[in-house]
Amino acid sequence: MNKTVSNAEEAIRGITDGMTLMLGGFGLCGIPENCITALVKAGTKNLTCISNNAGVDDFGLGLLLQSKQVRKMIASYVGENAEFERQMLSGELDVELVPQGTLATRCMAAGYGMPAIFTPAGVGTEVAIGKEVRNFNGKDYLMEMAFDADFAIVKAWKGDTMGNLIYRDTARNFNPLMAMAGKITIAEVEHLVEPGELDPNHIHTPGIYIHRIFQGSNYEKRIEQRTVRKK
Amino acid sequence: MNKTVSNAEEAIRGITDGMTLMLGGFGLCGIPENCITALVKAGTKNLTCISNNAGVDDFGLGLLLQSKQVRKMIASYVGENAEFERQMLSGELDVELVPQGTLATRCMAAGYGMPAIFTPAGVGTEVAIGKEVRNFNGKDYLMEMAFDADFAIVKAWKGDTMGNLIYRDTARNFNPLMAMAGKITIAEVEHLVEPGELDPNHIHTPGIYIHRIFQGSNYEKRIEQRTVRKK
Amino acid sequence: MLDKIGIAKRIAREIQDGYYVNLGIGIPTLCANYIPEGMHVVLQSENGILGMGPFPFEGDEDADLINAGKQTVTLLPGSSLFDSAMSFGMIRSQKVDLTILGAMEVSEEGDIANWKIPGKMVKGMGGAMDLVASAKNIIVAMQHVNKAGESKLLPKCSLPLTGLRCVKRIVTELATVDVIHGRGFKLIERAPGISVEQIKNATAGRLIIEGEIPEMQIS
Amino acid sequence: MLDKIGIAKRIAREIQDGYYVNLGIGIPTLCANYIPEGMHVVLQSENGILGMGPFPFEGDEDADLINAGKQTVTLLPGSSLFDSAMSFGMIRSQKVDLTILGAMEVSEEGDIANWKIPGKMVKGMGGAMDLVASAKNIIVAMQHVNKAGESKLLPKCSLPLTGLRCVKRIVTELATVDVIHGRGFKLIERAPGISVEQIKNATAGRLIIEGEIPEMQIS
Repeated sequence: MNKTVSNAEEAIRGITDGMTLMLGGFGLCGIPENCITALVKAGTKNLTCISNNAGVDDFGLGLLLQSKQVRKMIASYVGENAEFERQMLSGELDVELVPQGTLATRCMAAGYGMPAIFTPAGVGTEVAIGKEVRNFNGKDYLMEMAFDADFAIVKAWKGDTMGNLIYRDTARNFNPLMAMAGKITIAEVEHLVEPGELDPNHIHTPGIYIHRIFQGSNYEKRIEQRTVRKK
Repeated sequence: MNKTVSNAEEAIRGITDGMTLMLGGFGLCGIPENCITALVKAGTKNLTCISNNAGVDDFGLGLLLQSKQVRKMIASYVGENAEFERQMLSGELDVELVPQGTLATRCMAAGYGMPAIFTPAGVGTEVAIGKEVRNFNGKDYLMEMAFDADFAIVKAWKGDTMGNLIYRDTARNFNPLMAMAGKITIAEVEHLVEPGELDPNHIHTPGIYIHRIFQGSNYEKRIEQRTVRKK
Repeated sequence: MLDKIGIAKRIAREIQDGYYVNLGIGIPTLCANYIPEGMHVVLQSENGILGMGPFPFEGDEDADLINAGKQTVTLLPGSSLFDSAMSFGMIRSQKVDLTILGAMEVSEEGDIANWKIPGKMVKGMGGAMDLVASAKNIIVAMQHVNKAGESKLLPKCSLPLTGLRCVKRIVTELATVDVIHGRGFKLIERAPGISVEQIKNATAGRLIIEGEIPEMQIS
Repeated sequence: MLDKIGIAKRIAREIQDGYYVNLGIGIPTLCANYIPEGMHVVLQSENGILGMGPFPFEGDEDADLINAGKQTVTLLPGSSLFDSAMSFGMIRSQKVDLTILGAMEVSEEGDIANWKIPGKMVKGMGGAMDLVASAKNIIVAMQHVNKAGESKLLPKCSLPLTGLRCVKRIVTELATVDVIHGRGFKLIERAPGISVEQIKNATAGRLIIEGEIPEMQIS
């Protein structure tokens, strides 16, 4: 049950033009840096990317936008990216904005084999257009569908060769949800260890969800807003 | 934000006749032993209990059945209990059998603020009677409603005074789900520690879900099926 | 004719390297003992384990570590523990490759009844309805006929159903049989020493016999 | 007239001991600085933190530990970390006691618009729609009038909505106002030095003035 592949290039094999990808991360925190670089190198086109954000101009998902590999972006917030704005306004890029909790829960629904979920987020707004509204106990909810992704690409802190993953701090975010949701899930980790080295009580993502795993390299882990106080 | 109470008697205060309780545990594993004892002592009547099992005759939820405090039992499997059988056949006890995954997911739905979920479990069986069936992508699903419990009572291995919980091995089971689902949630733990002693990355149940916590005592932790192999 | 161990051995041949497998109580549990050496298989227990190991050595039993049959078990390296929602989540999303369980009756359509006998004390379905509704590959381990000598492979189930059109393959003391939707039970193999005639007589549902039926290979 | 810090100070008075609080970006974030000493409050950040602490000391920044505004933060003792589904799960199930956020417009009915201006680049709603649809107690921190001098407290919102009938209270540089469903904005307090007349002139929606309107107490 060894799921190790040697690097990002090998991990992304099978991702072809027009596929739908989920990419973990919140802002630039907990993003699969190595796989994004490999995707840029591979040049795969017309991708639909599901990710909470769209990176910045020169890092994260922004790199895939720069190289015009993304046809459609499904995200909750895309504010930090000038190239994104240009492509969206020119019509090169389709954008579907989804409330953040809805985005997370639609990933979870896919991983949990639930075809749809109900959420009050977006009721009475343009997000509700074309969606079924249903009242439970006097409150309106939207029915939102589970996502359907060909590949999910996640980043964890530690992983073992059987695919068990542990995330660190807020780099967890969407990663465990997307890990469960991909038809094929790729995990890149900072530390790859042998089975038995991780405490089974502390595993965030059981290996059953992971198809390929590798230890990434040269993590930049860029900080978007460096806020500090004086000692 | 100290949620500590001194013992089980204090923890169950406010549980009154006719209320709906969720009780964590799978079989006799991970059950809130101290609170069950306190409920027997309190003599609260006409309870509706949501729990995966109903204990055995002389332990676990079986104790509440012996003292005839339970009016209705919602469970997935109730096989190990003669008094249960007697009360059910005599009509003293209402029983609602729910598939185990549906039970778990209806708890989670309550904790996640989702009024209903879809599951294929029970389609075409007597479990489906009176329920909405809905087809997604060619497969039928039942719509099952989130539970609504006045109190949830869970058992964890470690907890801090702010209510953060860590479970041990398969004593986790339904506990984290029910912890999220109670209007008021009581946690009994084997080890109560100060905030900061538990690694925030390893918390299974964040303290926001917990209203009262105490360190239990005299845990029996009975084994239902002692299966071993020879050295 | 196969005994329980024989059935377990035959079913174990269905397990492939790299499979995640959920084993029901009874004969299915025995299958774990006959997974070929060198094959890496991960057992799921729906109360919240991936990577379940054998029973503990005497004295090592731990009340906090049991399987879905409430038996004390152990963990293997690479195991993980999780709550019941995630456990059934991975079952519903078909991450478990193979589910092996017992049955009281199976119909020609692959319907299964294994949880309730009218007039008898109902113990509950536990996780069975979730498993049969979602699993992508379900193999049933059961006796071909019940104690009264009646076939358990039927045109339609007479007992309350656990799930619809879900069983793919059945292994009994007499035969291996596949469910072909819209057609019936297709005879795949005879148990050692069993004739096609004997299987025919023990099968109330429509039995499809095409060509020579080989005898099972059991190590 | 209050400055941003004044608004934050006034809103901080709404926070009670034992509250779990979600603070939006901007003025709401400032509220954390004015929680009274000795009061124990836990801050939620919807990217997956309970128990968020202040910014790290210089040199202690950690790329793996940010808040929903993507700023580097710290953890306090008793904190916990979780994924985005659980984070919005606790928001939807109303475990968060108080949500404080900014707005572009609020209507008499408590509708809020704070995510999109037609004709301008849309950045997305982030978690705002989830928060306003679920939170049991929402306080809005905003300016009473926009830069063009137009009131942001309206009979109906003109901008695309973020959520319906959700805002309970609004604190601006001029006043504290409550939303009374079916009636309008009820004036609760005047900012120091501000007259009822000034507030009336700055409020396009229906303003309910009952009795003497006290001046805000701000420490």
